Amino acid sequence: MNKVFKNADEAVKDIADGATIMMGGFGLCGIPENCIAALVKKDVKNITCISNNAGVDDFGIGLMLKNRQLKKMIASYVGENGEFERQLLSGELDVELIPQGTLATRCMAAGYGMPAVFTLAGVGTEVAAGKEVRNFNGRDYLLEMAFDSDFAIVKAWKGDKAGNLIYKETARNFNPMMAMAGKITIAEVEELVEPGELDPNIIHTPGIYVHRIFKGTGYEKRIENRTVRKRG
Amino acid sequence: MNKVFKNADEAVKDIADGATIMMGGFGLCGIPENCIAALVKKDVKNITCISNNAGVDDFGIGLMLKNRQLKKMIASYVGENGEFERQLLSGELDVELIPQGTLATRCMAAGYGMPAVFTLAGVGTEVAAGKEVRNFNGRDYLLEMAFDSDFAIVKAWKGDKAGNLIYKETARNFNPMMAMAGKITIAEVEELVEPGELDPNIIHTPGIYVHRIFKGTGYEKRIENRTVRKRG
Amino acid sequence: MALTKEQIAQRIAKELQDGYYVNLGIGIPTLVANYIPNGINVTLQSENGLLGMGPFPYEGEEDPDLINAGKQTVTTIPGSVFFDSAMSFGMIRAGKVDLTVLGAMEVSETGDIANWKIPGKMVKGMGGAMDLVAAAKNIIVAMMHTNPKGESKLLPQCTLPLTGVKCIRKIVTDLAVIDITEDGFKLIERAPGVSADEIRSKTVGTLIVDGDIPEMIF
Amino acid sequence: MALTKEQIAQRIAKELQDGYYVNLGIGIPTLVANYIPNGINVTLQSENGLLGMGPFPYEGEEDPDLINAGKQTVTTIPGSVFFDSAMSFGMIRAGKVDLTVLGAMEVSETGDIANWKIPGKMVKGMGGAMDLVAAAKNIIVAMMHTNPKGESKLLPQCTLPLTGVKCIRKIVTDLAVIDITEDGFKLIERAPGVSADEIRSKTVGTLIVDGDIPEMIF
Repeated sequence: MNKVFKNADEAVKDIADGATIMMGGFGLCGIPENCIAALVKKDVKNITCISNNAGVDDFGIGLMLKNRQLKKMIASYVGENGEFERQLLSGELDVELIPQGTLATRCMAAGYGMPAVFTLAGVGTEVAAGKEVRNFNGRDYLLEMAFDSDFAIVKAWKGDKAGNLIYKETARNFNPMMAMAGKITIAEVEELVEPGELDPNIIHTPGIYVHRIFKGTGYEKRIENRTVRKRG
Repeated sequence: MNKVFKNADEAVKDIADGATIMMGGFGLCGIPENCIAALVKKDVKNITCISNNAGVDDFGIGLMLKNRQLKKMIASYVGENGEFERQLLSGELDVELIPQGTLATRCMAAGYGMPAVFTLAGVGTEVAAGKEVRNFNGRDYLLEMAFDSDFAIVKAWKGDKAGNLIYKETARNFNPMMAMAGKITIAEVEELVEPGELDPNIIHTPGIYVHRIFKGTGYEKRIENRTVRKRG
Repeated sequence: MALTKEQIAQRIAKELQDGYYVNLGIGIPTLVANYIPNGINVTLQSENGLLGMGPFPYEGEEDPDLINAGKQTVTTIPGSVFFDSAMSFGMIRAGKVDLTVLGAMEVSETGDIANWKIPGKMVKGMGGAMDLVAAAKNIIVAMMHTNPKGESKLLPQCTLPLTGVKCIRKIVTDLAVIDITEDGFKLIERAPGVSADEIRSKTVGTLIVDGDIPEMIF
Repeated sequence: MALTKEQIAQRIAKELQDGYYVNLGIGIPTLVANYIPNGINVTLQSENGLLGMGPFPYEGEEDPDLINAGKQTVTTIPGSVFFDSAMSFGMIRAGKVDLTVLGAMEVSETGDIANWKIPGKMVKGMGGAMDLVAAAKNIIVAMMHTNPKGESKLLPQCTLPLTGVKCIRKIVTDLAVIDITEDGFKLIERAPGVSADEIRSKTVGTLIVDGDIPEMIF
């Protein structure tokens, strides 16, 4: 079975209006730039997007926001995005803010076949509203449900044609859990190699989780907060 | 803070009678041979051991059994061990058999700060006796508790002095989850290097989980079931 | 004539499809790997932490750090990947493994399976079997139709402690291919030269025989 | 005289111990990294997936794939390790991070903290703050003692939506070091030249002043 797709346009071809999509990345680091561009081009609408952040006005998921493709955003932090704020205040966009660890863990739960998980985060806050609280060993935990996502779109550094993935540095972030959690997982990679070229001992995402893979092009890798020190 | 210990004797020095110990390995593959030998020598008693298997009569955890050091064994499969059977039938040894995935997941839960997890395994069987059953999306799950272990003893291939670990091939098995789950985690490694010598992108167990590390010696790596094919 | 164990494996291998990820249990199931049809790509999962299991090593090339769930020395193939036990069972529970083949002592007409414990005998443990039967998308049982005493291993209800409930879809024995339907066991294929009547006589529990039942073709 | 932000960070750095794994929030907490005492080994955790965070890169050496939780370009050090977000918060929830330092808008005398949302203002989200405050073993808040309007940020009860309940143990402000005890805020140290009376006057809620309170020493 061939998992290799020609490009992002082919890989996202069957994503329809109303789909729920997980999107890897932390800020602009490790985001699937090619697939975002393809989704903007395809102009698919009413998307529910599960991603830690919502990009910036003119990059990342911000491009889909600008194109008014999102119905709902599930994220932990959505600052740095004026268009997001406008759509939220005007009621065009629904947003669900959840703790970052809870977001990661709800993805992980889906990938590990766990229907729900207990977490300390958010106990006693408005995040707990309507959720089951349960005490274990004297501490309260919230019951949080695994995500259910039609697609997961992730960005890796290297991948092979069997779908095995290796991420680079902190561009790993949410990508591995999302790759495990999608009903259909699409991976874009900087380098696509033959099976056997990656060391089987150091693969982050086994190919069993990856349904489609393609070699991305033209990565901009924009830096959100360039911070440097002076040379002594 | 120095995590580096001289040898297994030093690393297990404070393990006292009655302790609960997780022990990495699958069969005889990836077991902490040096620490097992040190525990036998130290002759610590009334140990509760959490490990997928119980070794064979004259190797692995079997050596501790032979020395009558175990009070209770929590495992998924304990075949291939006559002494185990004898102690079990005579009532000297208590045994709790749990599904292999449940064993792995209860370790993982401890390492991820989850007090309990829901799993499909064992629903409708005697494993479910006395456990809470809960339905999510039309399927029944058992509620299984995270393990609480005084020590976790793991075996890795390479480690650095900051405690970062890399396992080799299928000798990885339960080691990473147990490393994350122990209150005190002891790692024995075949190669101990300086921090910075391991690629930070391919480490399986971050050093934050590892409290003690030492270079093991004289690994026998006994093969339980040598199976070969004829050269064409 | 009743099938050999090799033939049971060979028949099961016909159920494999291109792109399948498959977990093969110990015993007859392991033999299925020898009959993967040409032209399709099947990846074997071993629950101790290996995807892309290769053949046994050549003598002298055994690697003690590289074994399968049966603790046999194995090899990798291009595209293999290692992972830990939590991820391994995670992928099983999450339904990523397309097919599991395993042996059984008893299977009931509602799809319950017993294969881990005989009261009064030393219990070795369930290993990964309870996880596999509870969570795999599709499970085929490979077993002899009757036990050494000649008693049917297909039953209205299992008598031995269960490994899983309502989870088996298909059984391939030395005598027959049988689907588990809402109405009970349904005979799908006969071993060459074995009559439907013989199969019925060796099966306790509802056996649906609907019209002419074809013989297996090898 | 009230402390500068750098001095608040410097004071907090005295709480660090050898072998600590520490998560530093955005703002004043980030500055703590500049004052790690000589002779002790402290490892910085960044919740986006990095343990062993190094200094900012030299100009021209920025790596877009290597950032901290504040999305700033950073570097690694010998012994650094990368991991995914689930493991990152797993290690936080499992109590492996020894100390978390973060900013706050309000802290209550029972240790509640509010630092993510102001009703009527655009909400950016809690990021990892709720996980950190719920699960870290030991949390120090670094903040100015009063808000820009001069109102105490230490209160009997928080008025803003909470980030976490009963989780803060210690507060270091520009005026004081305050422990949160069962009986309320307890003054531990004064900023040089700032009197206990001044601190009391700028603190709403119980402030325990037990005997002579020493000045901070830098």
